[in-house]
Amino acid sequence: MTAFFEGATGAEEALVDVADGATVLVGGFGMAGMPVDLIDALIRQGATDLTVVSNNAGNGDTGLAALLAKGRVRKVVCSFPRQSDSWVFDGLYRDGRIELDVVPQGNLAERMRAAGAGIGAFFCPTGVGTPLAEGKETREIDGRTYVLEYPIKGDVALIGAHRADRAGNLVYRKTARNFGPVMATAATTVVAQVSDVVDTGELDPEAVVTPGIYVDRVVSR
Amino acid sequence: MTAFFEGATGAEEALVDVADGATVLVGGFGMAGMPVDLIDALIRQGATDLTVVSNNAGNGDTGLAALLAKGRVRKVVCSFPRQSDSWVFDGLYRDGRIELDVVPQGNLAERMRAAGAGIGAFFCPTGVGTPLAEGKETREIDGRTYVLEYPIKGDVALIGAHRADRAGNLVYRKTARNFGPVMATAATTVVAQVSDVVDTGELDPEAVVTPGIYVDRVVSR
Amino acid sequence: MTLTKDEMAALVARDIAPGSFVNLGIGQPTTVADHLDAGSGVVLHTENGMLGMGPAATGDAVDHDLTNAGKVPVTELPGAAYFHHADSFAMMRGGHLDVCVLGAFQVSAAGDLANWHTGAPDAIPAVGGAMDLAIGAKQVLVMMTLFAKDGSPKLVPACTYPLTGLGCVDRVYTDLAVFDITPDGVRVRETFGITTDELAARLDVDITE
Amino acid sequence: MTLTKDEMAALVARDIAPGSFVNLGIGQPTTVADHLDAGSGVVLHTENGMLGMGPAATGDAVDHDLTNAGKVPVTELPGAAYFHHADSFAMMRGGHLDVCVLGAFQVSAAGDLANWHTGAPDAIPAVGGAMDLAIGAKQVLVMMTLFAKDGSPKLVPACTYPLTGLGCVDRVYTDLAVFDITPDGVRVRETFGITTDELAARLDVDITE
Repeated sequence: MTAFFEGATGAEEALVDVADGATVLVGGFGMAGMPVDLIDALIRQGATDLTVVSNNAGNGDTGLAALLAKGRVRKVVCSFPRQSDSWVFDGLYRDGRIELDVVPQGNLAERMRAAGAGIGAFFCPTGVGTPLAEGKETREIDGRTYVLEYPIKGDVALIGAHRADRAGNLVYRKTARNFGPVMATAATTVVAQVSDVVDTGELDPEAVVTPGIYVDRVVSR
Repeated sequence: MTAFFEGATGAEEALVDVADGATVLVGGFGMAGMPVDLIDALIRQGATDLTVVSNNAGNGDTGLAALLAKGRVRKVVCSFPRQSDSWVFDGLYRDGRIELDVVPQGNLAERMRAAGAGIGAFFCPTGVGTPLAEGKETREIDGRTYVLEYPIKGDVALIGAHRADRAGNLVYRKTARNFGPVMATAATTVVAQVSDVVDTGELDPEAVVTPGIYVDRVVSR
Repeated sequence: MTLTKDEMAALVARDIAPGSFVNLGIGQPTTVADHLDAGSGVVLHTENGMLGMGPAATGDAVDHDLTNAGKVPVTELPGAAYFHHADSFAMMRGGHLDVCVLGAFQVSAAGDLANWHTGAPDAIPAVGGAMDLAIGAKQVLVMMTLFAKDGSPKLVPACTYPLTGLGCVDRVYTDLAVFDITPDGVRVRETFGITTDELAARLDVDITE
Repeated sequence: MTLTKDEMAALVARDIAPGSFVNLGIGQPTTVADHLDAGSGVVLHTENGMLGMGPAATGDAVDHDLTNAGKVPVTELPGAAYFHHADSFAMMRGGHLDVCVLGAFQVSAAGDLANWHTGAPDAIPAVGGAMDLAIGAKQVLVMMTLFAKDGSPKLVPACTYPLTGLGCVDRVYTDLAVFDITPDGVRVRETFGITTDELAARLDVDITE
């Protein structure tokens, strides 16, 4: 059953059990779908030595960038750390104060999907012959070469969605959907930040994107 | 671009290029989502020596059962051929006139998803230690044993959906959704049978289940 | 007194924690739903792509686009969600369901399950979603009579029927007793009209209380 | 006359068949959209989960929940559909896009692509969706200047920069010529203000007409 929380205090309450050393999946593509309130709460909560899995490595000085700036993140797993406003990550990386694992964006998504779907590993054509496949097992199948990729599983997923019902079902808005639905399947504890919560029965069952089974906690503003 | 056809004649026109020996993915779970009009058109169209991939192997004397009864199907790949009203398949099978490849239902879905998603093969925990995994490659990953499963790709997919727009986007109804969206990704040519067609822009972009990119032909009643 | 099928279903229902996400297999396990308290918040999953499945549909509520895994028309509860087959089985395989309840031909002392094929040479094999459920749910409960019609026990040292899954069963509900399959062996939780000693005498499997 | 960037974009747009599903990479390739005929039925895909992407959003149309792969606010066209990242990249990887257009540091005569990393030891690596696009689309078109600022050719016998994908490029649009990468070698389709012989003299790659 999904638990519901409200506001900044609620967000902190929802993250109270995030442990040092945890792997945290953080939704969003740039700022779209980024669960900023949850990241702020995580900063206040204090967990450290985190591995963060997210498409980017923070923008500007808020959200993920602020978490990095506090020195809480040991390692970032992402597809695209380098952006015009990723100065926080850039500085930490150049100072050797943060580890980086660059993963092609589709592999990032598919490896989390595999974690959520109980797939042990999969042969993927992306990155064959490139530095990002170095040292990985490859196999030719039907004349094409594939790289063996393993699941990425989170202890916690922090995602941004548009709306939840009281059963924990989620819908998203436009391209802010991005990694949210995949991350919701791939973590032990899933916390969603939403704009509002409606009564159970008010979301169209045909249009639910993340069923409540995947959602442990919902924080509304 | 998606082509549009209407009625029984339109259905035949939409299937005119199905070749002898083709692998045909047929949607539906029992009768829910079963593209009966398309199967009827395929019967009239005459292609033979087909491999049919579908969850069941026909019910009663219509639809898939009728196609089987005409002797057009060399092999059925399915999870559950044996049903109270699967007498057509049962008879053919006992007479040795049809091949059967039984695949666990989740593997059937995931193997078609893999075909549609460009995955070369995947390690799956389902069926380990059972007769359905005999002779297949296995591997232990993180203490759990997995079987290596390969994609199932179709030449043609025949699926039933609820509604299409003029861009070929599809929505489904309730549990009639089942295999349709997966099969739509896994075949070279995808033909959908729908109840009605609406103008482009009339489907909610958040609720589209099968984007038009996957749909080659739509047949409305 | 041995349990009726209905009493077994009630027993299973009693042990399902409030708020659980549950898949009930085709046949006997389906009847567990009749014993779930509406206020328990238990959410039913059906493999053909739905969470929030309601009771069987009757009369005007019958909609052939809305069926359970047994192809029986069912209803939709508030908070339901539909999804396609790959997503439905990803949910099962990925370990997101709390409980599934399955029928069985045989269960071994190690929790191996045989429930899809009698092994008869003329039987048409049909597995459906049984193998996916067996390895997927966090807790796999089996409902079966303890003895077959010919009197042979169905809780066995090793399955003789073709397997559905290895070491996947957590608990077995039968007409005579409920057993936990544990790493330390088979434990008897409850007996009905029979003592554990009497049971032990009729089984080839070591059981403890 | 050599082509301007805008002329190159127009040339690429001209070669995209009506009704194609197309992904335009970040940067220069994005400008191809400005030259696509609205009546062509070309549908744009953006890796962050959308088909039916419209032009950049301005003024009140800016919605921070609706951006392209470069995080620029865009608009939605009728017939659009949204999907999550795993589905978006399954679409790419599964070969469902007809065309993608990418920038490049280097393309080899065998169609190897280098466009994500300069190989500089102090560069922060960032790949995004480039590797997925390179191997996924049915047709991979590259847009680049033919020579780097230091005068070295970017169409090379073998890439010296770290690779994005092996043998994936089908056609290369440059300011001086358009090249097809074929199993039989590099073919010149068109030149601009230069002859094929002059080009051949400036490249280390064998080219034919």
